[in-house]
Amino acid sequence: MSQTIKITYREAFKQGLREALQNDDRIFLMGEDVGRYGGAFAVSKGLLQEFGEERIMDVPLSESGFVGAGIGAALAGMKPIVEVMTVNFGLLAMDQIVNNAATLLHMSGGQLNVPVVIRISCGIGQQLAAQHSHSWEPFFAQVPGLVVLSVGTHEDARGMLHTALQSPDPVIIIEYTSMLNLEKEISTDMGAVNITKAKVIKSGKDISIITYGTGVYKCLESADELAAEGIDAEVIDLRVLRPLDEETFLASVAKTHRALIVEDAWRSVSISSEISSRIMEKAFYELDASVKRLCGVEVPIPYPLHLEQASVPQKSDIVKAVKRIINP
Amino acid sequence: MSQTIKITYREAFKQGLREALQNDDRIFLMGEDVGRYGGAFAVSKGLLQEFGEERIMDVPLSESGFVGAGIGAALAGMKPIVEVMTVNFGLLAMDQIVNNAATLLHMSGGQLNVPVVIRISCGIGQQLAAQHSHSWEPFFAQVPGLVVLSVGTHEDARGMLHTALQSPDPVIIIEYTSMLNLEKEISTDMGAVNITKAKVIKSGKDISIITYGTGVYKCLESADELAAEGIDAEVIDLRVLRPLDEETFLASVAKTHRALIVEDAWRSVSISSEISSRIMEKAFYELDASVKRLCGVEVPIPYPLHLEQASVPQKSDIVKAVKRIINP
Amino acid sequence: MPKTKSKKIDLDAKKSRHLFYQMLLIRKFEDKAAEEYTKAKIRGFLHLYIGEEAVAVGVIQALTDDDNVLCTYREHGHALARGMDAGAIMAEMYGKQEGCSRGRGGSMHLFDKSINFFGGNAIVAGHLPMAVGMALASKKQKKGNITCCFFGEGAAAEGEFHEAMNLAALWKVPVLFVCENNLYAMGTAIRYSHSVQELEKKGAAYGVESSAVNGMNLMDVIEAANEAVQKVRDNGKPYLLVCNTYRFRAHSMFDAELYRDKKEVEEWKKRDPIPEFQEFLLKQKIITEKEIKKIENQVDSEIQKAVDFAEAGTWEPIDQLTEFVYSENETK
Amino acid sequence: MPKTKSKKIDLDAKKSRHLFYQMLLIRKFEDKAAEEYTKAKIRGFLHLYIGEEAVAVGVIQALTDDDNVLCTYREHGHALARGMDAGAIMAEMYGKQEGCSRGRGGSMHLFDKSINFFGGNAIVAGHLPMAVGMALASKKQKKGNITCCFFGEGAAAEGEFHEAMNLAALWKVPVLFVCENNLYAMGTAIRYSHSVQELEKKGAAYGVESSAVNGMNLMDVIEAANEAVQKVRDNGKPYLLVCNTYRFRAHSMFDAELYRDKKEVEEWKKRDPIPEFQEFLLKQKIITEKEIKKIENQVDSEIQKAVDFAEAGTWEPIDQLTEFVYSENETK
Ligand SMILES: Cc1ncc(C[n+]2csc(CCOP(=O)(O)OP(=O)(O)O)c2C)c(N)n1
Ligand SMILES: Cc1ncc(C[n+]2csc(CCOP(=O)(O)OP(=O)(O)O)c2C)c(N)n1
Ligand SMILES: [Mg+2]
Ligand SMILES: [Mg+2]
Repeated sequence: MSQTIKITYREAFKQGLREALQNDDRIFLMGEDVGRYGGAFAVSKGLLQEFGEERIMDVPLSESGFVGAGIGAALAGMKPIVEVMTVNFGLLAMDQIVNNAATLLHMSGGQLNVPVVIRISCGIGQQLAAQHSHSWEPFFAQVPGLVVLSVGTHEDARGMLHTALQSPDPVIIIEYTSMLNLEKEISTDMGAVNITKAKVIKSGKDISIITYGTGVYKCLESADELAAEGIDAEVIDLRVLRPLDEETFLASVAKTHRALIVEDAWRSVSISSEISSRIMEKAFYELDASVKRLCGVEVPIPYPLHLEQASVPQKSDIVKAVKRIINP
Repeated sequence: MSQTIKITYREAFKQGLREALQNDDRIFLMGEDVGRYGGAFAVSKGLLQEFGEERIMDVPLSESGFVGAGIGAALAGMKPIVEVMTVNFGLLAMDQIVNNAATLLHMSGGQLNVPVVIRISCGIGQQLAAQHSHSWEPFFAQVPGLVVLSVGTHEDARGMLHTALQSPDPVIIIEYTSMLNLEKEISTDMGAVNITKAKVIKSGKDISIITYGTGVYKCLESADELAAEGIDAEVIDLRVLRPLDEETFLASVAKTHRALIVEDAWRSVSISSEISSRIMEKAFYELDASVKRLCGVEVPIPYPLHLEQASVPQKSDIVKAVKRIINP
Repeated sequence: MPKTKSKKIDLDAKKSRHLFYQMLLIRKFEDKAAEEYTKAKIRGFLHLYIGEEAVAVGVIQALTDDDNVLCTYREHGHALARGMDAGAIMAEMYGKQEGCSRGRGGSMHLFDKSINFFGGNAIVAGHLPMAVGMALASKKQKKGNITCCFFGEGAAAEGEFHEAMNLAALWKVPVLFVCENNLYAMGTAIRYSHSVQELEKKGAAYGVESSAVNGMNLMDVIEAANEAVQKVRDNGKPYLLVCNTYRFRAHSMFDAELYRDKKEVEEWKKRDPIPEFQEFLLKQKIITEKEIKKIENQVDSEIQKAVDFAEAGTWEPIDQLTEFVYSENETK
Repeated sequence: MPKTKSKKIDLDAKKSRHLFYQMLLIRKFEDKAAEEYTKAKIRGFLHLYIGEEAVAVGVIQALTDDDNVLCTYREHGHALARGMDAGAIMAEMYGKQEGCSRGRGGSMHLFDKSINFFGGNAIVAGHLPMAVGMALASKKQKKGNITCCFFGEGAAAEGEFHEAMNLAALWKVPVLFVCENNLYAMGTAIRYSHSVQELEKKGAAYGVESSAVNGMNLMDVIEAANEAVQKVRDNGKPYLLVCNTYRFRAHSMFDAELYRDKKEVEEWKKRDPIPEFQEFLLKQKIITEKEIKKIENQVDSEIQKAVDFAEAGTWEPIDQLTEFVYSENETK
């Protein structure tokens, strides 16, 4: 019989990591401070002691170097999990990710697989200011050859890594620092997590709220508030930002005829833009109202709390936006 | 009285560069092979001889290093034009561009301007395969703090640099290698080029074709073909990819009630996605048909000509797409 | 551990007292910042410089007002040594618009253009190329000023270090690279981040003159910095000065310090640069116990003033959120 | 110019002939490629290795089949020396699906996993970190093979060089870095790209053993490569071998060669490694004029076969465009 346990988002990742390391000798974790420090955000705390230096490798500050090394190790038969401490530093490794990881299979005419998993912490919410608060999901999602996962729930924090490690292609897993201490219940025998489909987290009939990452719980809570006012919102967690599962959200829009897309990333050229334009192309005649986006304000994220919070959609913004779509 | 001259896209850039160097001592050009080699694409050929080593600086292969140095020189009162040979190598400088150039003004509370101009060659069309054919406009266009210009016409090739150099903020100028030898007529006294507005290149009433870069001449030619069949298309060159001038294309859509967006960049999370979703948000009730996008196929660009050409929209695709929108 | 070598520097009494004052101000200012952090007045990352004060104070005293200074996120000490107002720094860390960066930056992003203080950069090694560019500008403008760039030993593993050193040497530009080797990059000891740990040896790969100094002793740092700055100024060429030091506190307020022994920290604390310099001044009779008390009081009151200033500071209105994205003061 | 030093290597007649055959094959294959380029059979960038043959041939002969090889976009020579089929390479340059990378890659992206040949990488220095990772995998798997990574002197200015050297040294992994110093990076002479031009000196900054060799002389390269490979294999540690050489042709087919003197090129051509090796073999009576003729004919016919194969090759159907983006053979 299925039981549930209470678990933090951080602990869910750690359990996923531990399980992976136990299951397959080819798997190792490398990244800045993943070992002796215990992980910049304590996700891998204790793993060095459990698995030893060969499996939990602290690396110097050299993002291009060690991400490239992870790609090379993957080419040569290992299954590296490379942790890039945060997405902000990920720009330094972008050439390796795009020009090598995402491209080698194609350039080699199908000969070379790059089964590397790259975990990256992402997002706003810790008052870390402009150089430490990027939401780079849109950038990764632009690149053919990458599988891009966004971890919006505790189930996915627990299970996505496992499935990602089965992929013969490079997988980017985007994790959210601001959610690490959040506790939720998950099933103890939830089974393998799918990494090709979006998920209807709450079904509803009045509007589709499409989101991912830090948006998921925010939108769920907003949906609860809306329910109290008689609005039955459907909430979809995209989960896979590339390749996008459009079936799920198009089906939802065909049912609700309205959509709001919510994300923390900057508005222009974002995941939301892509979703909106796909709805435009493929569900235009289903729409009873124009699709709206709630995104990050287009500003390098400021340090003070009040400005930081004003930079991304909050629950009250979501509730307000939904109401405005339903009762214009 | 205004005269016109025939000029290649390459020569137009060179004239713009020469004029800039003549006008302001603070301006210098730095980049890989801009001097002794004559520029990877012969754009700066002869300028070293004319202006000397101090003004035309060959730099070692170190994209992060010399782009960062350009930013530093701009901070300290110079007006550097930094050439990144192609956008493919630009990923190596992305941290400098995003975390420094685009961010310093904000992080410093308005104290630090970064008047650097970064010229980057871009795009497909030379059979250079996956690592040398990127169209990265969408990525730059995501980043607040950058002004991103796309040079789709000879007028802009001649004049955009001049205006860009007046900007107190960092400007990315995206140039297209595949157009270098193309000859067109431009006016000899065309005056200063605006870098805040999109441009209606051809006005029409049946559909708005919105494009930029290599799309501009392609769409103009397609519009000519369509005209022969009685379809009067309006063609808009976005020109400024960030901050987007939405007024121009929204006004066009309000007039034509139909839109097709054309670009070479990969489809997902692209400039087209952004345009389509803005039309969705702000001109939904103007639309007589859903907005369509014609973009690059989502594949690392293959080497052989037939596959390369199949990777981006061709004239025939544009004509076909327009007809399908108008007569579904 | 590196030894203190004997040196010959002329420090007049006034300057000595001022440097002592600066070190003490940095120390106590950061103690206060840590306290305010626990009260949640300051948020985000807070990286303390405690234990490393002799480096910033010793190097920056060698610069002129026209020289440029670039630092990492661990830069309160440098900002104070450069003469930035303590109140403006504290207000910045509070996130108030009276802060040196209008509150936009916080602890990691202190800027003050009026004193040529260019951050406050939080991408490790990201400021090295910029420093080279600033020095290049000086050369082109024939300004005669130099650029001084501080960074940690961890940063020296990044490709940007290599590119910056090569460019600076090739272009012969007046930049002083100051590597603050505090033996750790977060939790990664230098033996895990560098195959060659004597970082001054890296200079030879670029033909950049370099030396190492005991960063725990102010007089040693002053001697080395004066010499290095003079060389950079005279030759217009880069110099790499490695200051071997130690941070007494955690990497940031989020760090449980699992990676090092408490004993190791205690050992290093015995070499605290502040009591050492105080002893030196007393022994040399440059200062009296009474004067020290006076300086302490002065520091305390300056810090109190800074806190008061920060407390009295105001929040930037939310409707100004999109300012400073473009220079025209509006998001286009 | 570097001097040829005397050496002691045992080369049996069969191997000697084979190496001579390889050098000649590379030379004539590339002459043919240039010809096909002018006929527009080959497009995109075409970077010829002519003049540098002794490097690829001399180094690769020291490797075993299990070793990994990574190269730049100037890699026809390495591919042939590694034993890749000339027809598969020519077909690749024609863009035919019978090519080694199914025509997807072209000249810059030759791959053949079956002989552990990992490209054909066109981002300068982008393959250095990958090479370190492959060597790391070998170490973890206790496979005993080594990884050999070729790159130009221009690449050594990139941050990736620094990071890769440091990581390889820190992790003690069996990688041989072969720097092909042909004095130019496109049109940028080494004096404009490196503040220290003796690139072997860079090894010391990482504790990586290194040496330089005259890359115009096959026997010298063989001696140096054998020694370096042996060390890497025995110690499991990185080694930097700098091969000083010269490219006789333009950087690519787009290059007008404005940056160097024709006389300089002519001087270097006097040191052409192929006639030099031929003389050596003749003088040592390892080979006869008649055998040389035979080898030449063999090479000619192999190249003709390659061209025929490429000509007979087929275009990949356009409806397969989106294959190989993801492994499931379809764009998701
Ligand atoms: C490019 C980059 N990678 C990682 C980080 C996260 N990080 C911040 S400080 C730090 C350690 C830096 O160590 P060091 O350069 O020695 O300076 P120290 O903190 O010791 O003064 C790390 C890994 C970052 N800010 N930037
Ligand atoms: C990161 C990057 N920057 C620039 C280029 C353009 N480019 C191609 S080859 C080359 C010169 C490389 O010189 P070197 O490393 O000496 O190799 P060589 O061509 O001489 O063999 C340049 C600048 C590139 N491909 N990648
Ligand atoms: Mg340190
Ligand atoms: Mg070279």
